[in-house]
This record gives sequence, C-alpha cells and structure tokens, in this order.
Amino acid sequence: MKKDLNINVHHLTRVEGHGNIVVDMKNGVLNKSELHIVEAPRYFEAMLKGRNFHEVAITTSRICGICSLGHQLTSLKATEVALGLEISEQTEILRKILVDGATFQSNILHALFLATPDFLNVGSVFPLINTHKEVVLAALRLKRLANDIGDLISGRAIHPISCVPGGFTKLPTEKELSDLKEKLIKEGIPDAEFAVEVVASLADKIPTFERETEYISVYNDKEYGFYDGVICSSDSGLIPVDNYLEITNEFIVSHSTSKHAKFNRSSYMVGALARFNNSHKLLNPLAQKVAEKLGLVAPNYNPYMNTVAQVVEVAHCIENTIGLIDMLLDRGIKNEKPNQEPTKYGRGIATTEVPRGILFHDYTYNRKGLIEKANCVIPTGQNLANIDDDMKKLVPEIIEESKEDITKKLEMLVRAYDPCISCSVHMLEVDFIE
Amino acid sequence: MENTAIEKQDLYYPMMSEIVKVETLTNLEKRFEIALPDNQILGHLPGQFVEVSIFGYGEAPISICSSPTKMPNFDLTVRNAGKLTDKMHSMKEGSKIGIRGPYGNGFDVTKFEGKDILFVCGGIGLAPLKSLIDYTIAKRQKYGRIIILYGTKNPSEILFKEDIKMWQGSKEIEFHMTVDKPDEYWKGNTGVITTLIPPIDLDISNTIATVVGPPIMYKFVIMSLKGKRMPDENIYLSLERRMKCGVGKCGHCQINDTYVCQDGPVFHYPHAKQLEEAI
Amino acid sequence: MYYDSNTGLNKMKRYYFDQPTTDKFVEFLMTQAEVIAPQKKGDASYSYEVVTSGKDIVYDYPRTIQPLKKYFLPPRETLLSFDSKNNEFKKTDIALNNRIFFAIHSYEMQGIKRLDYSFTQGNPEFNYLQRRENSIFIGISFNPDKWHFTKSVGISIEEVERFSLYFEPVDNGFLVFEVDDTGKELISKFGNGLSLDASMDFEVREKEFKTKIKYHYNRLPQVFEHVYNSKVWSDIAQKCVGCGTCNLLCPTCYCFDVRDEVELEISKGKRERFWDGCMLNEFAEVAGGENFREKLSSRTRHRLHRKFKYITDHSGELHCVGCGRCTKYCPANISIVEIINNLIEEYSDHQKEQII
Amino acid sequence: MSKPKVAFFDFTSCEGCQLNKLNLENDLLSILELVDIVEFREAMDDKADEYDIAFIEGSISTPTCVERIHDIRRRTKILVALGACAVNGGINAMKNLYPADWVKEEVYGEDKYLFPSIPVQPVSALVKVDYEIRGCPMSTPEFLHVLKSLVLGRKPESFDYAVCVECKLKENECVLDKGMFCLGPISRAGCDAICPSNGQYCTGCRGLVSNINENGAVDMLKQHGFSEKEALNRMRLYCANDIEN
Ligand SMILES: Cc1cc2nc3c(=O)[nH]c(=O)nc-3n(C[C@H](O)[C@H](O)[C@H](O)COP(=O)(O)OP(=O)(O)OC[C@H]3O[C@@H](n4cnc5c(N)ncnc54)[C@H](O)[C@@H]3O)c2cc1C
Ligand code: SF4
Ligand code: SF4
Ligand code: SF4
Repeated sequence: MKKDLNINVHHLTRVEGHGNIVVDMKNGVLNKSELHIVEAPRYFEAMLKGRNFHEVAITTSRICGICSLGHQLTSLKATEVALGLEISEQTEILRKILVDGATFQSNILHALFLATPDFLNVGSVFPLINTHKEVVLAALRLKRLANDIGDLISGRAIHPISCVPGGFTKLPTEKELSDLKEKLIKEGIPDAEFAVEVVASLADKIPTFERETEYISVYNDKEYGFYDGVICSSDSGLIPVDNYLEITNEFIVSHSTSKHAKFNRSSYMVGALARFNNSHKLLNPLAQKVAEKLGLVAPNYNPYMNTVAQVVEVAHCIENTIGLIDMLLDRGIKNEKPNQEPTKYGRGIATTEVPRGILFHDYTYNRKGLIEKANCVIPTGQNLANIDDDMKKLVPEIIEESKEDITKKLEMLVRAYDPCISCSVHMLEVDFIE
Repeated sequence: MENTAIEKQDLYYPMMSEIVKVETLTNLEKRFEIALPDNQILGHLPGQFVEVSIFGYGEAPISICSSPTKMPNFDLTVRNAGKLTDKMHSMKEGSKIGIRGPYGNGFDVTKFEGKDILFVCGGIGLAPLKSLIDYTIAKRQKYGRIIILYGTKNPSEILFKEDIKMWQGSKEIEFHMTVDKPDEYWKGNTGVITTLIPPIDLDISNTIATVVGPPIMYKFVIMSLKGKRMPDENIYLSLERRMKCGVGKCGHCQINDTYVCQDGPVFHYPHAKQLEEAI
Repeated sequence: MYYDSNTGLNKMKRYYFDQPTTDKFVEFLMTQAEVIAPQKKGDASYSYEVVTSGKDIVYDYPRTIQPLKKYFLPPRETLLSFDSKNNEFKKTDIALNNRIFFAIHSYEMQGIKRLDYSFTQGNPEFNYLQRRENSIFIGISFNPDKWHFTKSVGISIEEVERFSLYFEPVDNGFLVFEVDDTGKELISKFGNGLSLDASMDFEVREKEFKTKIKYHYNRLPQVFEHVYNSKVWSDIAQKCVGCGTCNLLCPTCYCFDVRDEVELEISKGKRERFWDGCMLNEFAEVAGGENFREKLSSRTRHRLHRKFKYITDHSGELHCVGCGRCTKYCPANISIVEIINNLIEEYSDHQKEQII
Repeated sequence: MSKPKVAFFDFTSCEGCQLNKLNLENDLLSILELVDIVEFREAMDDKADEYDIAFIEGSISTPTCVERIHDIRRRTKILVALGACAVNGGINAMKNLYPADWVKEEVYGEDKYLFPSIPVQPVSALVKVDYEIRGCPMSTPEFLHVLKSLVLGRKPESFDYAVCVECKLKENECVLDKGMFCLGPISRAGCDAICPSNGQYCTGCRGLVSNINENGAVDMLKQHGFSEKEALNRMRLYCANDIEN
C-alpha cells in the first residue's frame, strides 16, 4: 500500500474563482486533504454600508457573475422584507421565470461545458467542437436559450438590469413571451432531451462514491423549492428562514478566505443534489422522467451525481418556465410600476436557491433607507466543509490508483460541486460601529 | 422634395485606387504614390487634400504632396497617427485604397504669379506645402524668389531628404532649415523655426508667405513676419482640423462659421484673423 | 419669415372632420403610403413612429423626444458596405417608399426646412435628399407648454409652409385646411361621397407662450455680432456637463461621425454614420491631442452661434425653431432662452453705455 | 497569417465578464476561427507561455496579484483590461473608502493577517494597458469590436462621450425626467445605454467621461433632488478611485 502522497493543484480550472486542492499523506496517515480558497477577499458587506436601497442589489449582484441573478433576487427580497415593500403576483411570476432561466443556464454551463470534458478525457469543451460538434452545438443553443430568458425578462442575463426593489422597470410584451415559449417548446425541449441522451451515455464514467451527509435546501410544499420557501434539513426537518444563523454557524479556517459552515454534523451539502434529495417529489413530469432515465433516485449519497441532478433540473426549469409563461399570458401583462415607497425600516432576511445551493441575504436598514448592517451567506461557502469531508473519505478509498487518477478524481469531485469560489469569499459578517 | 436636382450621388463613395510606390521617409512618415483607376487624373490644386479610405479602418483627410504638374499619379505623405494611417503604413505596392476628392480650396497659384514666395514649414507641414513648392519649381519662370524655411523637432524627423539635397544645391532656390533639438551629427541651425525669419532679406511688398505647421506654430511665425512688416494680405496659412466627411457636412472641421474642408484648408490671413478660433 | 397666420388660413378651403372621419382618414392615408405620426413613448413622452393602428396616434402632444429629422438623417445609418478581400463596396439602398408625416407641428416642419437648406448647400447630400423625396406633411396646431418659444423665433403655431393639409382642433373634431395641391388631391380622393362640411368659419385664437425671448427675432443676429466674448458663456459652462443632449435632439443639428465596423468574417463590414454633437469633448480634437474647443464655454458658444449667427448669415433664417427640446431634455436644466435673454441683457447694457 | 494567440486571466472580480464571453454562444465558433484561445482557466485546463493578446479581468488587490500581472505583461504582446474592475477598480474599489485595517479586523478578527489584502487598484496602475473594455459586465458587442479590431491590427474605437448620447440615439424616455437618479450625463458610453433602455438608471459602471465638469455634475444631480452627499456617494459606486472630493 502506498504510504506517501502529495497533491497540490494550483488554481483549479473550469470552476469559477481561485481554489487549490492540497492533499498530504505521510506514512499512510492523511495529514491534509483540503480545498484551499485563495480568492482575494472583497469585503462586500463592508462596501454595502451606507448604500441606498436602490443600489444594494446592483452591488450584491457583483459578488458573482454566475449567480448574479440569484444574488440580485435574494437581495431584492431581503430589501423588500426590511422596507415593507409588497410585490405583485406578476412580479413574482416573472422572478420565478428568472430563477428558472438562471438555473437552466448555469446547470447547462456546468454539466455540459465544465464537467463533461472530464468524462471525455479532454481539458476543455473546445476540442469537442471537432469531435462532438452536434453535442457542442446543442449545448450552445441551450445555453443561448437560457440566456434569452434572462435577457428578455431582466434586460441582461448577467447582472440583470430591470428587476429592482418592488418590481420591474421594464416588462416583456406578451408577444415576446409567447415567442419565447415557442422556442422553449420547439428548440429547448428537443435539445434538452438530446443532452440527456448524451449524459446517459456517459453515466458509467461517473465515479462511484458514497458518503451520506446532511442535505439542506429551500423547501416549499407547492413547488420545487427555488424562488422561496423555508429551510429544509434532511436531518432535522423544516426551519424558518429567520433562524438561518442556527444552521450556517460559520467559522474561520486558516486555509480559506471563505468561512466554513456546519449544522448537525461536521458538514452539510447544498446544491442540486440536496434540492433533489429534499424536493424530488415536486419535480415536473418531464424532470421525473429524466431522473429515471439517468438513474437518479432519492436519496442519493454520491456527490458526483450533483452534475446529473443539475441535468434533471434543466428539464424541470424548461417545463416550469413554459407553465409560468402560460400563466402570465392568461392574466395578460399589466403595466405595473415598481413599488418603491418604504412602509418601514428595519431588518429583512431572505433566502433563494441559486444553482449552487441555498443563499441567504440579511440586511438592516436605517430610517434613511441606507444599509446599516449586511450579511450574505453563500452556498459554496456552506459546501466547503463538506468537500473537505468528502476528500477525507475518498482519498483512502482510491489510494491504490495512480497519483494522476487520484488528482483527476479529486478535481472532478470539487468540480461536481460547481463551486463558485469568488462568491464564497464574500460571506463575511461585519458589524458596523457607529 | 420636388425639383431638387440630386447631384453628386457619390459624395461618400471612394474611387478604388492603387498604391504604386511606397517610400519610407522617417520612422513615422511614408510617402505613397497613388494611381487612380483608368489612369484618371486627380486634377488638384496645390494645397488641396483627399479623403483616403481603407475598408475596416475608416477614412482620413490627407494633403496631396505632389504638384499637379506630376501626372497622372499623385503623392501622399502620411504620418502614422492612428487607425487608418497605421494600416496604410503596413501597405505595399499594389494594395488598393479608396480616394475621394480633391477637396478644399488649395492655393490660388495664378494670384501668386510674379511674386516672391516664402514657404514656412513646420514638421509635417512640409507635406502639404510640397505640392506648391514643386509646382512653383515646375513653373519656375512664373515666380520670383523661392525661399523655403523648414523646421523640425530633431534631425530624425526630416522629410524629403532627396528633394532637400536638390533644393540646397539649386541656385534658383533659397533653402534654410533648423531643428529644435540637434543630435551629435547635426551641423545646421538649431532653434525653433521663427529663428530663421529675421535674417532673411525680403521684398515684403512683393512676397507671399505660406505657412503650415503644428497648431502652436502659427501665432509665432505670424508675429515674426509682422516683425518684418509683412502685410496681412500677403500671408496664407493652411490649417488642420478634425474632419470626417471632407465635403462640408459633418461639422467637425468648423472654425466659427467656416468649414475648413470647403473654405480651407488654405486661408488668406486677413480672413483667418477674423476667425476667433482659427489660430 | 413670419406669416400673418389669420390671413394665411382664412384664405384656404377647409373641411370639418369629426373623430370617426379623422380615423377613417388615417385609414385612407395608410392605403396611400407609410404613415408616420406621434405616438406615446414611455410614461410621459412621445415619439414619431410608423402607424400600425390609427388608435395609437396622439393628436395633442407637446413634442416628441427625437425630432422628425430621424427619418431623413437616421441616428445610425450605413453609408456603404464593403468586402475588403475583393476591394468592393456597395452603396446602401435607400428605400423610396411614399411617406406621409401626420400631425406635425409647425416648428418641426420648419426644422426640416432648415435641414433642407443645410443639406442642399455646397455639396447636396444624396442620402438625405433621397429620403426627403416622396414625403407629404400634414400639420396640426399645438398648445405651447413652458418650453416652446416658437413665436419668439418667428414661427407661429399656424405656420403652414410646406404642409399639404393642416389640422386645427375644434369641438369633437378638426377643421382641415387645404394648403397645397397635394393636400387637395388627398382630400378629393378621400372625400369621394363623404359630406365634409366646409363652410365653417375660423378665427385663430391667440395662444400664450410662457417663454419669450426679450428681443424681436429680427434683432437676434445683431445681438450675436457682439456677444462672442460674453461672460454668459463661462457662466453656462459652470452648469453644463457636456452630455450632448442639446445637440442630438435639436431638429436643426446635423453633425455626424463615421465609423467602420467589420463582421466576424473580418473582410466584410460596413461604414456607418452616427449623430454627433459639438458639445462633446472629442468633437474638435485632432491627432497629437490638440482640442480646438476644449472648454465647455467655447462649445456652448459654438452651438448657439450655429443656431443664431453662422448659418443664419448665409440662409437668412434663424436655425433655432423654438421647439424647446434642448432645454426640456438638458439634465442640467440649462435654458436656451435664458442664455439668449442674458446675452440680450448684456448687449443692451453695453449699448446703453455706448450712448452715454 | 497565423491566428493570434489569446488568453484570458481573472483577478479580483465576479468573473461576470468572462462569463459574458461564454454567453456569445452564437458567435463562439466564429471567434474560434479568428483566434486561438490558449488559456482560459474558467473554461479549460490548458496553459501557455506566450500570448498575442491577453485579456485581464479583475482588479489588483493582493500581493500575489501584483506578481501575476507583471508576469502576464511580460508574456503578452497586447494587454487589454476587461471590465470595470480591471479598468478603474470597479465596485471593488469601494473598499478603499474605508480604513483597510479596520475592515480586515472586523471581518477576520485576530486572523486578519492570514489574508493579505492591499488597496484595490486598476490594472493600469501596475502595468501598461494597451486597450480597455469598460463596463460591469463588459458589453459583448464591444468585446467583439475590440477582438475584431485587434485581429485586423487596428486600434479599437474608444467611446469618450456620455451615455446620454447613446440614450438619445435610441430615443429613450429619460429616467432623470421620471424622477429617478442617473449618471448617464457624465458616464462613458459604449454600452448602448443598456440600463436606461431597460428603464433603469445609469450607475456609471463604465467610469467617467474625460475632461468632466465634476461640480456641474453634482449641481445637476442636486437640481434633480439628490443631495450632494448622495450624489457623490452614488458616483463612487463604480468610480471610488476617480472621484476626488
Ligand atoms: C486638411 C487636412 C490635411 C491633412 N493632411 C495630412 C497629411 O498630409 N499627412 C498626414 O499624415 N496627416 C494629415 N492630416 C492629419 C490626418 O488626417 C490625421 O492624422 C488622420 O485623420 C488620423 O487618422 P487615423 O485613422 O490614422 O487616426 P485615428 O485612429 O482616427 O485617430 C487618431 C487621433 O487622431 C485624431 N483625429 C481624428 N480625425 C482627425 C483628423 N481628421 N485630423 C486630425 N486628427 C484627427 C483623433 O482625435 C485621434 O486622437 C491632415 C488633416 C487635415 C484635416
Ligand atoms: S444638454 Fe445641457 S448639460 Fe448636456 S451638453 Fe447640452 S447644455 Fe450641456
Ligand atoms: S436650439 Fe433648442 S429650441 Fe432651438 S431648435 Fe434646437 S433644440 Fe429646439
Ligand atoms: S436616462 Fe440617463 S443616460 Fe438616458 S438621457 Fe436621461 S440622463 Fe442621459
């Protein structure tokens, strides 16, 4: 048996942000197996202080380009709770479409562009343009379609523009919505089905590994928990959003500019697999079929299967968006202005599922409508301890393999979490002293 | 609109022409000989300019630096200053470029007949004046003295070295030059161009002064000329402004109410003096 | 320049259109040509748009955001498309649809007249002139708001020059005046079989302009002879942020910039022109960094001189038509009328001093 | 002519600009015809030693960043700063408005020395930047324009005039007119006024136009009902390093 192993992956590729994988084994004793987060700290919560409520979501959206929509919406919801701004049903439906679109986009990007190259043994999606052109083209079409959703509803898929506190500054027309629906049906569903075939054909390339952990996600008994709901833990059931600090319990570790989190165990998992495990019964019929086809059955304890859960969610998002558009068309688009007249000032906490898992924003506003205190807890941060725990269990299991294979499996493991490292370093709680 | 004769349909459309010769003059300037399609003759006056056009790189106004007596081709001297001019510098003999023009008023050469002509050229200002210099040399008997004053920042920026050698060797031409900053090999005058003016002896009532150079030069050259009691009526300037269309539409080149591309670039000093923004 | 509006309209043949007739008339116009008319844009703004349904037309509007010039000098226009591999280029086709511009205010029409002058002077411009072909204009009166000052620059509300028909709102409809032969033809084509009561009397009701220039417009060029070095310019420059809005939205401004852009297939592309403005920083900058109008004061001075002196000296007409756009849309709330009145004040003080 | 070798690098940023490139789905294949992408950590494993064009996203905010950016500058012929963070510090630069030590201590307590952080600087503060693509996120048409221009070997256009110009060209209803805040009159164009076109106000993400009348700008916002303090504060959202007083 191998006694020594030393792995140091500097600036892991095909993830968002900067992270290193460090494994150190001496005489058969595993000293270290960690994901080091080396992203530069950005002090967002500090920068938010004194910002006007119009600017808060614009700022927090810049925490992360990939999850910009999730940050934006969570931020808006927290602001609305804090300032007592009611939103209309139309606004809520439009926002749900946005969440679907963003999840659809991000999951496609991750599953097909960042993770698939691993299954095909290439370093990026680019060589696949020559070898698997059809797949790449379908993937590009899907990604474009997903971005079209964001572009139409919020003006821009990355760092959305028109969704603001209290509503939207610009509304899509009914014609634009029904054109989008057409496209989702005629292009989106067939392409998604094709993508599912591709992933199904690669199923045997997904490493088999299991480690049961605590799964935490947003839960809502009417629909698959994305836009809103309460917190659900696979260990202890439902918990109100306002109590989020009891779950996240953040702590500093020296190998990460991002804080770690734990609840009932030494770590917990958030993200597509956590959502699937907690809410699979609420998936749309199309997604249920896809899950069955890809052999994803709840509860599933293989973190590598997170990628598969993402594909299942893509199907869900497409079908769900079609339904939401129908709902809007039935009601007719009403020319509503954003409701931006605060009725109170105080604290607001909100949660939304972003592609990488559950996200919390917690703001306190003063009487002038300026931020006094802010806290954002980001999914990748919550997953870090779980990734370290996975590595601790995985390394001894595969220690007989070549160093190259071990490294690759570790990289794939981290990538499966689709970590969004640059946002994870913003989960910094700051108390301001006046 | 009823009854409007639509003339010049081709206001913005270039003639696809050919670069037939490229000559490197300095690090920054090259001279290009251009042939219009079908041996057409441009038919310009000294002091006029063309709009050079390279697809994908834009258009730029460039003075014609050869005399109209040189036919059918004409020359442009181009300083590498940006998008189009940089691209032009990478072009070889045989390359195609678009030409619109000639534009602008140019010098009224018949009015200058019988007069002494003083050329005051600063830096690349020699290029536009070169067409007039060459013209007066070609029609030497029609003009009196030809006095050329030329100043550059340093010796490496001297243009048209061949011609200068010829001018220096010719008895019919008085040529003086200076550089602001000499290098170790420089043997000639040093100092700004205005230092060349006081020593020369001029029959001011019968001398036409033509001045072209960088924007700051004009004020000082005119002051020196006035110092020699040169009457305003005898001074001509050619001015540069930002320019897009070359045909009096885009507005960029306006000096007060005057379009440089139409009423210039050559200005009679008494007129330029009236224009507050001119100098 | 200034027509006596009463006699102008009083001599003309007229018809009464109630609202249903007006709607039918619009439908009729739409069978004749592309109809362009003011429509609502955003919450409280208007713009000239192609009419797809007569219901969208707004008859009582203060002014549109962009002036009508956008149809003759588009904000962004392809001058030519090229293929640099083969050294070829194609001129752009300018569609020559018949167009009817409906419910146009007098100052807007006068703005087009000023542009006609600018684009036929010197080198007449084909693109503009071709777009101007086959255009019919139908006027409508307006209620001056606090930004209009057309009367101060010699343009009455009922100025019908270059209109073919003119609409004056009356109870439950419009009086429609037949201004020229084209208008007459339109009415006769449309009116076939309809009874369009034509006998109604009409008297222009004088409408009050809240904004006025202190001097008669005839004297403005003279004022501008003397204010080149005025202090007013630097006062304005304290407030102005140089955004260019006043240039871009002015119906008589026409400066432009030209840029080449290639496609991803790098040898193909087009040469485009865009509206530009003398208030913008880089407008008069040349290679080597010299900026001939670096100061905001010199830029505002240039802008105003172009409206009241430079072109006026040649055309004999003021090139401000009093639409008020540059003031209404200026983010810094700089009022052109205030500038002119300040200049006038300074000028008249100066005159007084001369007399003493 | 061989295809230019292009590399992308990310520093302190949200990586939205890089993602925005991946959002050029319809053009991605054509882009790959024009250039060879040799390094792009977000999307691929490959690394290269030399590049013709390096696109830099993000601001410089740690000592390691400083080393890396010098290294990249040595390896590349052309260096393009990509997005607000790289061009003028962007949103990150707001951090500079607070005493650095205080912020760090508040965040990490006694562990503050674990994570070195220096004042946020634009790339141009450390190395020569040949061209800039502004915006947060960068606008994809502008990115394409720069890429095409560089492939053509020509200088890209810069847009040193106000967002208002593009806003007016599009005939948008002005949001200042609607009582909202807007930095369009003093912010650099090139975005095609995307925010006002979507009913939102211009946040100035592309930085300020050069030769700006700063006092006039504050006065202008005051006239629209925003206090001097608020006006300056909101200008600092993206221009913390550029606003003086
Ligand atoms: C009447 C006239 C005659 C000229 N004759 C010559 C000549 O004989 N030889 C020569 O080398 N140059 C001449 N120039 C200057 C030449 O036109 C500019 O250097 C050229 O336009 C720069 O174009 P570009 O595409 O290379 O640069 P760009 O990349 O477009 O711009 C580089 C810089 O040039 C400035 N610029 C843009 N347009 C002009 C312009 N029309 N004039 C000056 N600067 C501009 C811009 O502000 C920018 O900073 C003349 C200019 C005029 C107006
Ligand atoms: S619109 Fe107002 S602020 Fe803008 S350039 Fe004109 S005068 Fe100046
Ligand atoms: S100067 Fe102002 S008021 Fe006059 S026509 Fe132009 S925009 Fe209208
Ligand atoms: S919305 Fe903003 S950018 Fe647009 S015109 Fe108004 S002030 Fe300018």
